[in-house]
Amino acid sequence: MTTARVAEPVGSLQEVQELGLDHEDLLGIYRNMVTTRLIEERGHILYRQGKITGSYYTGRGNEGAAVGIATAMGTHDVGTPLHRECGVHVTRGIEPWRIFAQFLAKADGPTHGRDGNIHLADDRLGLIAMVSHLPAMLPVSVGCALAFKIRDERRVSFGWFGDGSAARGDVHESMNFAGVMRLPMVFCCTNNLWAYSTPSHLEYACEHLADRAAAYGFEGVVVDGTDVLAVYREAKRAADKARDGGGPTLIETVSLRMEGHAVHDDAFYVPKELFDEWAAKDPLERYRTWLRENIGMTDETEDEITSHVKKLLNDSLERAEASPDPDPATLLDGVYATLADVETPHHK
Amino acid sequence: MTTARVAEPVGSLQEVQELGLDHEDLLGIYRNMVTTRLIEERGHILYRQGKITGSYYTGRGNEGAAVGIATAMGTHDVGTPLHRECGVHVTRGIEPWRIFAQFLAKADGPTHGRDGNIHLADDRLGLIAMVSHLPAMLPVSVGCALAFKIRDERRVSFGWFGDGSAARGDVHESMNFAGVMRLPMVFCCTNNLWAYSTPSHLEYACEHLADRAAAYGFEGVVVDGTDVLAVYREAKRAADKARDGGGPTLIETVSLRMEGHAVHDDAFYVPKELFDEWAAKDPLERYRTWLRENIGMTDETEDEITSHVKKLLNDSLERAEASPDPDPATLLDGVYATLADVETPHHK
Amino acid sequence: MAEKTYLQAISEGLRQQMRHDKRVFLIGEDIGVYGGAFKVTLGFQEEFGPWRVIDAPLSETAIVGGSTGAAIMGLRPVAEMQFSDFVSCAYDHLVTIAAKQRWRAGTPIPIVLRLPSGGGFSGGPFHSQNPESTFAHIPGLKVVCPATPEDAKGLIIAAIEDPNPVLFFEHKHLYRRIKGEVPDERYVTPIGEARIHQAGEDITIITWGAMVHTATEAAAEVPELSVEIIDLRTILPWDKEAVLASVRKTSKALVLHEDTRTGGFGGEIAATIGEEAFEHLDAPVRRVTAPDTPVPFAPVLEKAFIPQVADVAAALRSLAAY
Amino acid sequence: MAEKTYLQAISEGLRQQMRHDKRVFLIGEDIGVYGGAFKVTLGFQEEFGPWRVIDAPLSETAIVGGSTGAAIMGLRPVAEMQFSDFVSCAYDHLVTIAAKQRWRAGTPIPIVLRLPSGGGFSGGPFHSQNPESTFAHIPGLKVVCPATPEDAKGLIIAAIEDPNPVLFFEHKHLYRRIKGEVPDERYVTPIGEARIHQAGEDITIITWGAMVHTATEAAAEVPELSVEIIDLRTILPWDKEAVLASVRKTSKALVLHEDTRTGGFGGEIAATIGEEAFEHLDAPVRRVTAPDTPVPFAPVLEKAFIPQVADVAAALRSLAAY
Ligand SMILES: Cc1ncc(C[n+]2csc(CCOP(=O)(O)OP(=O)(O)O)c2C)c(N)n1
Ligand SMILES: Cc1ncc(C[n+]2csc(CCOP(=O)(O)OP(=O)(O)O)c2C)c(N)n1
Ligand SMILES: [Mg+2]
Ligand SMILES: [Mg+2]
Repeated sequence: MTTARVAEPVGSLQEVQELGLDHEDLLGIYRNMVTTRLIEERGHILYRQGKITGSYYTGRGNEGAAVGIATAMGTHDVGTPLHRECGVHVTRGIEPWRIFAQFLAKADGPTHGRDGNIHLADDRLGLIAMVSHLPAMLPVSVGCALAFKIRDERRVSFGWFGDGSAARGDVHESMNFAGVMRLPMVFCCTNNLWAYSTPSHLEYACEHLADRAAAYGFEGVVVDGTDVLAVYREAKRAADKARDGGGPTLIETVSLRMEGHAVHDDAFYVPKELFDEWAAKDPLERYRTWLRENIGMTDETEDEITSHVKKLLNDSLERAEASPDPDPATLLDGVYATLADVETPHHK
Repeated sequence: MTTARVAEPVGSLQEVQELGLDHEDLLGIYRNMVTTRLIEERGHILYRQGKITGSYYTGRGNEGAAVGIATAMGTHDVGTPLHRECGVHVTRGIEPWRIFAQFLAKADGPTHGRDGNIHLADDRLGLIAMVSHLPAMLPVSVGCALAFKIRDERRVSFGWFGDGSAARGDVHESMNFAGVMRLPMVFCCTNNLWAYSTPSHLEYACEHLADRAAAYGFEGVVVDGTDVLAVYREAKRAADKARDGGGPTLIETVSLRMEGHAVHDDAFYVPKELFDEWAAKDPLERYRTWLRENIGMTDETEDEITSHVKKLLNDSLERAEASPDPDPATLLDGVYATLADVETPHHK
Repeated sequence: MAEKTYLQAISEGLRQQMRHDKRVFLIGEDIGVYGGAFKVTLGFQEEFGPWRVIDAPLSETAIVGGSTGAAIMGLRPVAEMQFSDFVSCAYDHLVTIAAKQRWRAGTPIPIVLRLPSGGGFSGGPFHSQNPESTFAHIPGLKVVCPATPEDAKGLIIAAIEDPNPVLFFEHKHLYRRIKGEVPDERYVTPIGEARIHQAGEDITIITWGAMVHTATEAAAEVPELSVEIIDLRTILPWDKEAVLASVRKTSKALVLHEDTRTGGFGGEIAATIGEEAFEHLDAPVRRVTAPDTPVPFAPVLEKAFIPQVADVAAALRSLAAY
Repeated sequence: MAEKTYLQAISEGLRQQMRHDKRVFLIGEDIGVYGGAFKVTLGFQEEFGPWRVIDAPLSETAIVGGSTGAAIMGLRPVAEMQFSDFVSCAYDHLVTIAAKQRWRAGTPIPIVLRLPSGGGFSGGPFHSQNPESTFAHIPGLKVVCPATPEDAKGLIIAAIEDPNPVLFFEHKHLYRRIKGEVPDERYVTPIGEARIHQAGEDITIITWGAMVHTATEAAAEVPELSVEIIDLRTILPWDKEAVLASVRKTSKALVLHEDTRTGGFGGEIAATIGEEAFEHLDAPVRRVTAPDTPVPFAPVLEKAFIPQVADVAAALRSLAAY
């Protein structure tokens, strides 16, 4: 028995306009999705070139869900995106050269070479850098919402977790806590159908993960993660509700992880037909078609966006590569914060 | 929205007979409930006499739920009862002198003075001694069910947790794991309406804790914990289902914790009317009335049982008090097991 | 200045800091209406309201992780574990996020965990532990273990003002047993500075928490020896210089802690003395600790487990005779 | 006898023990169909079926707690944490139940945790840690850290046969890099016995895991010194007698580990040497360890973090000159 609401796809332009998205916004969403896709594709090249050490993860297939939710975040809202949510960082406005600098373990990356991959964030953009332990950031996200509640601020906290990590106790404690205290939280479950090599039926036994919201006294919604506008609509609703004191919502976005778990994994265990099926509804392609059909996006506009993004990424990569390696002499710095450090944008 | 089934009270003798309980069984249940009540009452006296050190906890009000479930356990089933479930130990057949010896920190108690209170078990009776950390025994309980599944045995594992500890991640991981693997588990939630001083609405935000079963793909049932026979019926059904490969069930028994959290706590925070309300449906009294009305239990039988239990407990206490204190020279023994140690009944 | 118990001192420090800094809030199980299992926060919810003294669900991970989030958003959370034993349920959060976020991502995590710890009252294996050594191994955390009412007050305030995650171990057996003069005003006792609890010339005892008092009694039992007692007060960071200075003077050292021996923080201290005061030592550095077992419930066993005055006195005599 | 990698040796030990003892089963994330993140259990599910090689949900607590339950019911679970870093998520379970249940309630918990640990390949702060010191402080657990293929095989079998909870740290950086002769048959390498990796007269290095190889290279860089290298192999229990015997012979000791320094297990070893071989020491016991920071991602930083051959060689020279 499912208790979650299954969200409709987004249809008409009118519906979208009523959601408050104008022409520019719609193109902006497209630009963010393209940027996300291309940043991650560059990462693959860098990895093959031996410039990215360790492992390398992408969110291919999840651009719609990530960008859709991030677009619904208000300026003063905060979030804890994970390893499939590069699109959140992009949408919030991180400069791509900084992501590349992180990938390349450079001194000017957000973590200065101390951490890799998308384990980064810019606190000026309301984001908090993820840890590997999944989904340990979720209670942190709930704590942000708690702060908003305590201070009676109209801000919302967005916390991500995956279909696999949904099995961890942290998710339960987070949702229960937020439900009991009616915190302004949007729980964002990126259900990409696999957890590394583990399929959903070995991870959970309910129909939708969004069904679990009922266990915590709030609403659950399942939405097609390849439908960026439907995701936006649901996230916006949830955020508005949270801002108005209506408590948390759990949004489950469904899409397929279109690559292996990480670069070393060829995903042999995912049936080929599944890849084909989901490739046919690639979020970027789907949205491109929608834009062409609904706002008449031309080849010209499209090319303009793509080449703009490509140029941006070329420049970004150049800048990132020019950044020095971190200085080993700094290794010991900053294990402990000073009083001055708590004067960050986050901490104010 | 509630997804759990709300169990009917038990009515007629016929219903009970169909459940497989004969006259002797019914009186046995009564005896176990009386024994549980009186053991815990003795504990209070011992505490006031300064013979119990540290703290002291009871399950007053929970005798029906504890005895009801334990009565439904099969000989080879196992369980991990907690601090309100003295009735489970009693029903499984632990000798009361051993409980007293434990309370009194004596060498002959099940933990030989190493642990106190009801942190004990007899592995020959299929029980595993609880730890304080709530509800850390639940994953252990699930692991027992996993062993049964692996070995394809028709045995069931019973794991307890409280309304408060339902908030901990361990519960979630346990139920998810058991749901995914369809393990022969009965999850027993002792909802006694308070967690120390914390009322239910600060612990969870769904209607019934049993509603959560739906989030894990199995059935949830709420049952009045003061109705020992209804509890028995539901536990029996759940156990039969689990034994037949039908997977887990979550049973939530509801009753009020009739004393403070522990002996030092006067429970000032529990409204007096609530105590009055639940005192009126005391499980022992309720069952006594049922027995009188349905199987014609006489004053004589009643007295016989009570005086038998009292005598047993007097003797037990004497035996426990005669047990020596543990020898400090043994403190270091048994931190590590030897190969011979794994030849316990549990381990076979 | 008035005489206060250790518990009153902590309570007063918390209250004054909450009045002083509106960002401070408390969260924990049963700390509000009930005033906490030990009544440290009795009356706080009346004064500060339910959103600054939060009765949380039984969720150590959510409490500690949630505190981290609130801290990042600019608040100053003080979370209580009902017993320090239960901090094991928030271990992942502490070592994975709170300890590393500043170094790794530049995000300071100014949270305090209040951790009633220690044995001596038949609390059994799960209500008596001293888990400070475990956390003193984690770079990025601070670990504070006051022994006196005065320090307890000054250090709880310092912990809240510190921009890092601080584990504040309150020894339960000191709560009502130990009294001392405590200044009435708000004040800060610096984290990382040891205190010479008692000056002496012959042997240095390095200890903290309840064992400071055991050391004092033991020293009194061996009046022929002039014993210097260093109360570390904080064990991460710990005041190496104070310890080394004392040992260079006395040439003999005894490390004393209530936690179990193998891998306990006493090893770190003894190793450091051995490494950095090697030439000054006239005897091996001795450790007096609990043995490597869980904490027993029975009073007779607990007495055999927790270092007793007689054990320390014997170690002092043996060191003196070396 | 054939040459095998460290990884192959573990894999072979597991497979032989599973064939030998039907009670043994494996559980972990992605260990079945995928064969494990490092492919240690590749092909196992085909041979033993899905109920002896269980792909578990992402649930470290359920995996470890569940293993405990299954062990109590008579099975012999071997649980894998995908990276040892994630054992933090099962910390409460290990210290609260697995470690204490035998002593407290008489219930042995024969479980094994396989923990791929260690750095050296840019795994970053959460895929490179060496958490063995943390667990070596917990009475009731055993902690095993093999350095060679032969030991890895014999010790994984010993761990499974042991009636106690054993944390088996597999150093990821040895998996495919280190090869050695490994007997083909099933055999047991006893837990708690150190191995003299290299005999010598002048200085003793006490170490384990990947650092055994670093020590060997460092010793080779200082040919003028006769260095004895003790591979502890297991750090709880650790072979104190072997260490003391060596140090009494060489009179100088260097403790080397990849984990961070403060509160690391090196302190325990150095303290014990200082306490029990005091009169034999001609120099302070030195520790070479990682500094007190998380593990960095950038290769240049990681090199500065993990003890390098040159660091160990320098320490040897300085000890020799003392
Ligand atoms: C606590 C923890 N255990 C194990 C891992 C190793 N791991 C990394 S990603 C992953 C699968 C995660 O699945 P899911 O939550 O669905 O996220 P996805 O990667 O599919 O987006 C695993 C097992 C981890 N990061 N954290
Ligand atoms: C992990 C953990 N945190 C805190 C405690 C302290 N504590 C003991 S019982 C209790 C309340 C438990 O409530 P509930 O689960 O409803 O069980 P009840 O005692 O009401 O039967 C608390 C907070 C504990 N035992 N374990
Ligand atoms: Mg997934
Ligand atoms: Mg309760």
